Amino acid sequence: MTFEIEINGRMRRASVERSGPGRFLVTLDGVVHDVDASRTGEHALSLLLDGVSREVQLAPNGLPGELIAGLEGRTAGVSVNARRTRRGPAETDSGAGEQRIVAPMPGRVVRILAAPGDLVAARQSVIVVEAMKMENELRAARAGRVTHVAVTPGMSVESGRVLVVIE
Amino acid sequence: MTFEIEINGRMRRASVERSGPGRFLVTLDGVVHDVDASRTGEHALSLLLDGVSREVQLAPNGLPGELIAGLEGRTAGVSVNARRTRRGPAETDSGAGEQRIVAPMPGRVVRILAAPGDLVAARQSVIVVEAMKMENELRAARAGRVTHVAVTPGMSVESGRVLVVIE
Amino acid sequence: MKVLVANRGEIAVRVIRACREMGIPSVAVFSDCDRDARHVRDADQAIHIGPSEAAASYLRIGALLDAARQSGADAVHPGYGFLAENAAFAGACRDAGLTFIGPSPETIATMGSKTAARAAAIRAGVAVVPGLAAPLCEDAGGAAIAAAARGVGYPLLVKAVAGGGGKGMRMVDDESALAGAIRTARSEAGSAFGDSAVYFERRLEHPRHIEIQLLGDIHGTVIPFVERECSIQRRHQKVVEESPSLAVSPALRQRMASAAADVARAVGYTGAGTIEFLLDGSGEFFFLEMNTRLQVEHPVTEMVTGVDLVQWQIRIARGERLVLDADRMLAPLGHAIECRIYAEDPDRGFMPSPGLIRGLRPAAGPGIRDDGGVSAGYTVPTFYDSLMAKLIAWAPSRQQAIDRMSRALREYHVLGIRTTIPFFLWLMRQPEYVAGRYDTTYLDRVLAERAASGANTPGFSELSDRDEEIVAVAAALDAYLRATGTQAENGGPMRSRWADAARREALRG
Amino acid sequence: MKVLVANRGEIAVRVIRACREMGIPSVAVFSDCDRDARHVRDADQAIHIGPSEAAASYLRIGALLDAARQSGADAVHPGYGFLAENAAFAGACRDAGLTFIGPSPETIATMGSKTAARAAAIRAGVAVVPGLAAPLCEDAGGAAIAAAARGVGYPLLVKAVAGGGGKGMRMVDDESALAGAIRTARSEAGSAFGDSAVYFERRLEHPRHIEIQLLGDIHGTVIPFVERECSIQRRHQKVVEESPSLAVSPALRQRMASAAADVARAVGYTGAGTIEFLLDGSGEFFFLEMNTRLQVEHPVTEMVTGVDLVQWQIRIARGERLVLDADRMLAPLGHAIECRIYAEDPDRGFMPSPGLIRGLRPAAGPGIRDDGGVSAGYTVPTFYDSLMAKLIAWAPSRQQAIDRMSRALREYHVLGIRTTIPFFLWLMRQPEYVAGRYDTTYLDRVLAERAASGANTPGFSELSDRDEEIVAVAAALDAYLRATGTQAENGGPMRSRWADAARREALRG
Repeated sequence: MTFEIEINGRMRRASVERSGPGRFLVTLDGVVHDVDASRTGEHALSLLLDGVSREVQLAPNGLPGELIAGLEGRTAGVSVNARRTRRGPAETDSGAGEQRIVAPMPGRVVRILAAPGDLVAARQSVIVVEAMKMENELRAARAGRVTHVAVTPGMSVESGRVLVVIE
Repeated sequence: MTFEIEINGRMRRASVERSGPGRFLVTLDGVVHDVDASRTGEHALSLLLDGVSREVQLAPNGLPGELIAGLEGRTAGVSVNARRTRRGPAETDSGAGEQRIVAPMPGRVVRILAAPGDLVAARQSVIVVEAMKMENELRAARAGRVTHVAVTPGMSVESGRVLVVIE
Repeated sequence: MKVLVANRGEIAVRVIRACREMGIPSVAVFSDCDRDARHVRDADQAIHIGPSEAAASYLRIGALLDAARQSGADAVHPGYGFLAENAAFAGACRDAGLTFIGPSPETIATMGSKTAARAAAIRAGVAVVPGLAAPLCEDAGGAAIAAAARGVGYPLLVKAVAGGGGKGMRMVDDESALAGAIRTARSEAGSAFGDSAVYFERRLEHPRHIEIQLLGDIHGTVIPFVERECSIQRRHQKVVEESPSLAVSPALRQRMASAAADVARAVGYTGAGTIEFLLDGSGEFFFLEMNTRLQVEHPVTEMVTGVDLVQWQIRIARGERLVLDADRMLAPLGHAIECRIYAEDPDRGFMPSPGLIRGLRPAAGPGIRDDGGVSAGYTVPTFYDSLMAKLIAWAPSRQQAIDRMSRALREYHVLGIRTTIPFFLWLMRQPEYVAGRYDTTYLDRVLAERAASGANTPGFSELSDRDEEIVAVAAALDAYLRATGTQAENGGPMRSRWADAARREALRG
Repeated sequence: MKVLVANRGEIAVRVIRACREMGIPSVAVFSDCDRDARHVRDADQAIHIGPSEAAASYLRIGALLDAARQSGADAVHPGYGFLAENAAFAGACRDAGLTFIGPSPETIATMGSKTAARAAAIRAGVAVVPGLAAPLCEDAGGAAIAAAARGVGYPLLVKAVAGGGGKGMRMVDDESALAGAIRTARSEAGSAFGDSAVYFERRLEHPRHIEIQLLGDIHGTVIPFVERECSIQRRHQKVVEESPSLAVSPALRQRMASAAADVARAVGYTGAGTIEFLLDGSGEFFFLEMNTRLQVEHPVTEMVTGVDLVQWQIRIARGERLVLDADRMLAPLGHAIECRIYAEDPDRGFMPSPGLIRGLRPAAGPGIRDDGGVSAGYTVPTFYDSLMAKLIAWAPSRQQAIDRMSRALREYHVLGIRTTIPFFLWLMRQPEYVAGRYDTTYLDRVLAERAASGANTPGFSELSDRDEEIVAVAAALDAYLRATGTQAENGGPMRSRWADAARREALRG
């Protein structure tokens, strides 16, 4: 069985074959790893491979195929077969075309830092949303011109709400 | 919905009626309790009732309707609708009739303290089984005469194996 | 005594633990979204006080007094945040015949005004950060304001008189930015604190934030403790604290502790409180403000002195005398570090990361203390601050405490949401942190540099190629097991070997 | 250095933590049933060494040496139990060029023989429990044996020379029982230790078990520590330990510590070891035996001295010099208590209770240390001892430590199997324990009294009528929710309020 695994922006091809009870041959980018694997929790796997022992946590991130991996205190976003399951055009993406700045969580709009027609640079802050007692500056992923500001200061916004559109 | 609940040998009748979101009227032995209940884990319930807050753990004990309840560091065996689901004649019970002393876990017979024909008193040790580096004395639940010893010292025994029968 | 805990999260759990150890019943309060919160489940009693918005629950004095009345509580512990430094709340408790576990409403009011607190410090003979002695007049003209600013000297800070946590505060480098800074500071202060008064304070160049914990009883005894070093701050919010400070010699400690005790005595302080100082590179220190409550970071003091500050708060409120050895309180044993584990994503600018905690295994073992407020299955709500737990490491030496903290961070599992754990692991490896060469500007500067280098900056998690491979292998196996497998398959090889044992178990009854 | 941890369970996890804090890679070993055990998952590497039976895995010297070779480990930490006091194993490690983290094989062999150890103590000028200086001859006649017994005096103990943990030991009150006791002791000793030699020791009347931890480096320095009180024993097995002991004055501590250090120096001891004494009512103490390894109860010493004994074992093995302040090691700070949480059912005569751990939430917070070896989802196997975790409470005073331990026991959740937690909660309330009025006979006597009163004895859990009602309500609701409900129904009221938030969360991506 073959999977496309994306971690930190790098895509890898992995195929898995069961070789015995709890034993698997995992071929990753052409290299075969002989793995002793055991599920140690709903979202955890213990692996013995290549002379090391590691426990990896893999918890759903809310979208199909998207996981947060945990390994000894560090984390990484992981997508499995994302090309097959990927949703429509990504928001706040770094590709070409329209960028939509969306509220990442429920909160209140504190300040709007750009007006329709403004040119903004990559990583420039365009709006500030307060949530969990923190002010969070949302930034443009890349340079562009603001075409639409959909909210006003003081407004409460739901998660996922489009706040600013940049072309 | 009505249940028979047995805790520490005492049988109680409980009926449950949902009175709102997360609110229940639980009638226990004729007394109505207004309970705010929330499942806080697969085997845990948080209850607010009668002016107290308590978290109760209820984990399966291996048999249908049998639970181990945990409440602030203390435990109790709980049976729910045991009369309906109860298995055949209980072993090592305190009722009348034949007593069968069974191995409560896999182990090794260390010593046999009674021979067929011996009279034994209630709570008298009849056999010693070693498991988990511990010697465990198994006792008669009540007085009687040993009719059968099914094992010999040094034997490995499985959990549930009948070791001694007392009449 | 029966204590209403007028707070939530880890500090409510902390207070409930102290009550339980003292044999005192505790009453939790909760908002809509906190029904399943740990403090509700841990307390002896729990009262619902309103909707999730803090203003409608944890900040509602009437609801809290009602909860006390309803539960028969005769004392109130305010924790930190929410109403902990609200003089009106302390007064309302007093008026309702409840023991407020903290200082008097008058003391809270005095020290809650930054300018009044500075005046109190000056009266006690303690140096304050140079600045205005009184708030700027609402109607002061531009020329008068500019003259006042020149008198203080640039760079300066415009600060809200009622401020805290960096709100209502603006840095000004020269006169051109002064008017705008005053305007925005007033506006922020007005909305955050209901008081738009501001004043000026000189901005010190590379100060350390050093604070002195103290306890005062109602019999006039004030005992100061060894300092806490809190210079690791992000946007004026502490994220890591430790005790003792590498920058404080025993002699300086004595001077700072005496100064702190003098201020506390000058205002007749009772209960637990903290005097915050700025320490400059020359070893001079200046009174910054007083916090008239328990601090988030109180555990580091507890770890190096052995004193339970929360139990002492309660004992002081009961009228007991402080019977601590004052010299021992200034002689730290070993070293303690605290990391505040927030539900925030450090790799996305520390964006809050609320949501369902799918799994939780705090660190434990030698030298580790976990003061947590959440549990597996709990959804971190969006309504309050995102502090999930405080992880504290103690060891004989600072380097060993760092090593122990790193070990503990590696074994701390939080599944389902992002936390600041990867950031702390990174920080514990930074040469500046390891050497103790940092001041309050350190972290913001480093984070700004990382942000400026843009997309090329690796995340704090810094997975090696091999680690990434291992994660990829795990993800592939996870997908394979879920795609092909029954639970049994998922269980791996050992499950089958155990099946027998489990079946045998089932027979035990 | 790379350390093979030749053990399992909590002590393996403890050693792995120490290694990690020191930057030393660790290698776990595991038997069939331990594939998912915590020590396997926590180590940097893990090697399978055989079937579940200890004799085929953790006791197999060849397999352990192979694992060391295979993993490139150059040092071995034996933990306690298994091969920790096996001179042949220590020797085999030395022969294989591995650093054995413990004393020399020769020292282990000497102190492993109770009669040789007693001789060493006598040579060091330390009183031993009155008894025979040499094992009974195999072929001694009845008359000679009886004479020897009369020389020692009744009541006496027949003890295995190679003994430990109460095995191969029999109490004898008078001559009539002597021959039978020798026969059974020899037989038990033969099967347990492969050595049927026995000797006699006077049985002291109401002794306390007091032991002195010590460290010795390879440069000749031996440092003894404040005593541990280990008199709470069930069938000669310690279940609760504390430090310091209420029965030991500072002057007596000095004398016992000096005596212990003298014995250790006399045998050129290196590493961590413990001298066990019996202390009688008059304040006289007698050498009992030496344990040439880390003790289960080492954390109580760590808590009152701040020393990491495991890290010191490793440092000593690396040849480092002990640089501890010897006076401080005899001046305990506060008080520490340890409860050994076993998978045993205290209400069924402490019967082992192996099985699947369905949920686990150890206690945490101020003053609490949890040294655990298991995790949720793990099945406690039937092959080894049933110690799951050690819970240690520290506080400034003994009473506060008891109160803190009780608080921690109440918040410690283990779901699915029975544990000794209810027993400890009961013990912490017993007047004898609270007053410290106990000796090694206390617990067995109380347990025997409870057993004798038969079916009328309530369980250790002592649920009040109200608690029982609450459990009944919970069980009824649990059954109702499972019978009627979807998961959503089970989720209770708040889940629905949260459904929105969760859904919103799902959109974040």
